[in-house]
Amino acid sequence: MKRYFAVALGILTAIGGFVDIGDLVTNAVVGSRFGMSLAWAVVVGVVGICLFAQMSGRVAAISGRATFEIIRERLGPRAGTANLVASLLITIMTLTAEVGGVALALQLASGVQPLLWIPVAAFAVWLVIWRVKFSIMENVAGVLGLSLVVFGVALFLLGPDWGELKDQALQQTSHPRETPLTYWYYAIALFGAAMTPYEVFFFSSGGVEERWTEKDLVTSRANVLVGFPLGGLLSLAIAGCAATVLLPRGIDVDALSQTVLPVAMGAGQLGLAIVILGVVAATFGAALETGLSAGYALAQFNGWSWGKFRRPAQAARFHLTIIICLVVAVLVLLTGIDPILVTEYSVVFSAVALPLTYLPILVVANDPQYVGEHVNGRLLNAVSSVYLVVILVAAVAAIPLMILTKAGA
Amino acid sequence: MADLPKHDSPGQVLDLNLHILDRQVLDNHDVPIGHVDNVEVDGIEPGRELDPDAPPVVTSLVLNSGLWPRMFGGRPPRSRMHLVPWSAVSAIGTAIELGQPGSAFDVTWSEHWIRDQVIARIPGGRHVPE
Amino acid sequence: MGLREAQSAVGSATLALTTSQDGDTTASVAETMVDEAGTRMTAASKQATAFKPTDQRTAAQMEAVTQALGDADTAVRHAGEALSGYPGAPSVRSALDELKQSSSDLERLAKKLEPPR
Amino acid sequence: MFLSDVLRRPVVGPDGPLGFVADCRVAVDGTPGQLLANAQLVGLVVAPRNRQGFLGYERTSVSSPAPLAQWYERRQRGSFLVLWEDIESIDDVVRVRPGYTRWSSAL
Repeated sequence: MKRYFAVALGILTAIGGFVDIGDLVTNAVVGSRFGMSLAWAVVVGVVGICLFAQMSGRVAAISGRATFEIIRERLGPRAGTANLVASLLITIMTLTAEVGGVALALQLASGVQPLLWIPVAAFAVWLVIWRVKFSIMENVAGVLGLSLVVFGVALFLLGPDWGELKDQALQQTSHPRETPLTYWYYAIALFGAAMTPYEVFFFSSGGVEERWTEKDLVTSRANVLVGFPLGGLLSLAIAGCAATVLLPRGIDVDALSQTVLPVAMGAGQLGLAIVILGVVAATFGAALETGLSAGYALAQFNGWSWGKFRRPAQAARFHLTIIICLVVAVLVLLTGIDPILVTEYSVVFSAVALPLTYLPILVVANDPQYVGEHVNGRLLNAVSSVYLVVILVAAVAAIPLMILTKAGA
Repeated sequence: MADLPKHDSPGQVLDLNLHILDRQVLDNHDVPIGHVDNVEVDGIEPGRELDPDAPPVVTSLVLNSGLWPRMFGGRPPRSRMHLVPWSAVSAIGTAIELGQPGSAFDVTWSEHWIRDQVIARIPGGRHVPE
Repeated sequence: MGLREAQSAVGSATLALTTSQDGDTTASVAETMVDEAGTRMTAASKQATAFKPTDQRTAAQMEAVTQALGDADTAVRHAGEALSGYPGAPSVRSALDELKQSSSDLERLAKKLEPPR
Repeated sequence: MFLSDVLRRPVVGPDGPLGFVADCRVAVDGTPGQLLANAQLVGLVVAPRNRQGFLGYERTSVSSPAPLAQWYERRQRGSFLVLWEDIESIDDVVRVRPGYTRWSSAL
């Protein structure tokens, strides 16, 4: 019984934890500009993150080695350092976006300027990382984040033309107002939003934090293989709401308020309240995850003591890293930069940095010294090899497309 | 090249670059204390003819000696390296395990300094998260 | 030239205004949304004024665009005032009418300027 | 002497260059130490080209995923192990004694 409960809880937190500011913004932007015609990119991204998280979770459970220890060991100092710098920059960028997202969501709830919320949000993030136990932190944020399901409810209540949405998804025609280049640019953005590197750092380090062993493999696999696709469905619901309400009115999403308004139209006052709660929980949860991930990455790369299962004094450099990253995020946001803009860039850069993280994990998941008998099967290896190509192509194409489309303008 | 004869050595056979460099080092309580950046070997004198009957042995592992020399060559003077004697190593697997607490090695000085100067001074820094 | 941004901002303000009367939470979101639309409008106008026409025809077009953007800017500002509801502010209904007018102006202009695909 | 002083040094045999030092092979089997036996040098792994980074595909039995494994196998083809007794001197270059034996570099 307890076991089923653990599996169910794990799946729920995986769903709630899947959506972060990157998914919220990118899916709404794409829905408002391209309808459902990029739904396939979400599917490709979700399958990718399932593969990636599943492999790194397995490696962490059996060898006890988290992702960045493996990156250092397999890539060596040069490529490893390049990866560390890129991953840290993107993770701090994502952290900035998430903290900004919390502030924007609190603004929607209170009407108070986001600039005033930023230090409050960042302090709260630090306090939770400093004082709250890992499992409680993860479960509370995940379960509250689950209230984003109201996007799905709202979509039903809006009563869209389902045939039309289906046609958009299947025909993949870009909207007449858009060019093919922006279409592909946003395909990569959606891919990056679903396959953010920090999710993998967090997932594998979380496995070490919660002391997974071989016995937990089934649970972790269920979390990933059920939770993430359902989280992906949530992403599609966000895009669907935008496609139904905003696309016909010619409104391009460039703010969080436009993302949640369709919920107010479909599910009313109560729906709006729930969705704002969901956005706060999802962005706050993701801010915790990105803050920790920055610490995990640097500590694991340098071989420092890390983890929330230790007292802060026993992982001093790890906690100092997190504090510095949060301060950087606050300083960046206080310049008045639009967090939505930071988000849009962070998801694309995520796609750029993926290959160097994906490759060592794929290799180690095949190494019996690390995973014993649980090496990748044939089918998994075939799919992962195809994904290696997909990830490489996306990474190479991202920056040129960003320049050519002026970042999707 | 697959038909070259295979050399069998007794005991655990390791390639230093492959199995030791850049591996995580854990103390006797499984606390990470660093990564291996170099390995010290005795019994080789540059330019001198080597003695076939006296193979060199590994004397110490060098921890966190900085990434710069790893990336661009060269190495810091021995006095600036954090050495862990081979005799302290208790097992080699996906990580290198030591038989003593991390505080016995000078590589952990920055951890201790940041702990004493910063982290332990913030309220709650010495408590287990709840 | 900022037309698309303006259309999006006017649409956004219209939507916010029509849903604002549902309740307190919606009103707060709507206010934020109109605020943001105002910021976008300012950016769009700036973009248009930075554009230097090279011949007479584009100069004439630019004048029309600047005019339409200015109207849209006013319409969005009025929407914000209507929402805040202080004395002397335009009514929500008249603000909506103004937005609707501006939206159709922008659309007509966009159609005229857009090269046929 | 440090490992970094040996790695990637050119290796010269009696008839000319052989390649570069790719790795040092040790066996944990000498005189018993405190916790683990001493690690004694067995020999040097010599590779024809001076390249870094094989993601661990070199010399291990890992052969999947196939496309990656084949790519790396091709890149490091031709490497071999020279035993300690066949090494004459180690300096800026590593000299190998005449009549040395090439052993398989496989682990």
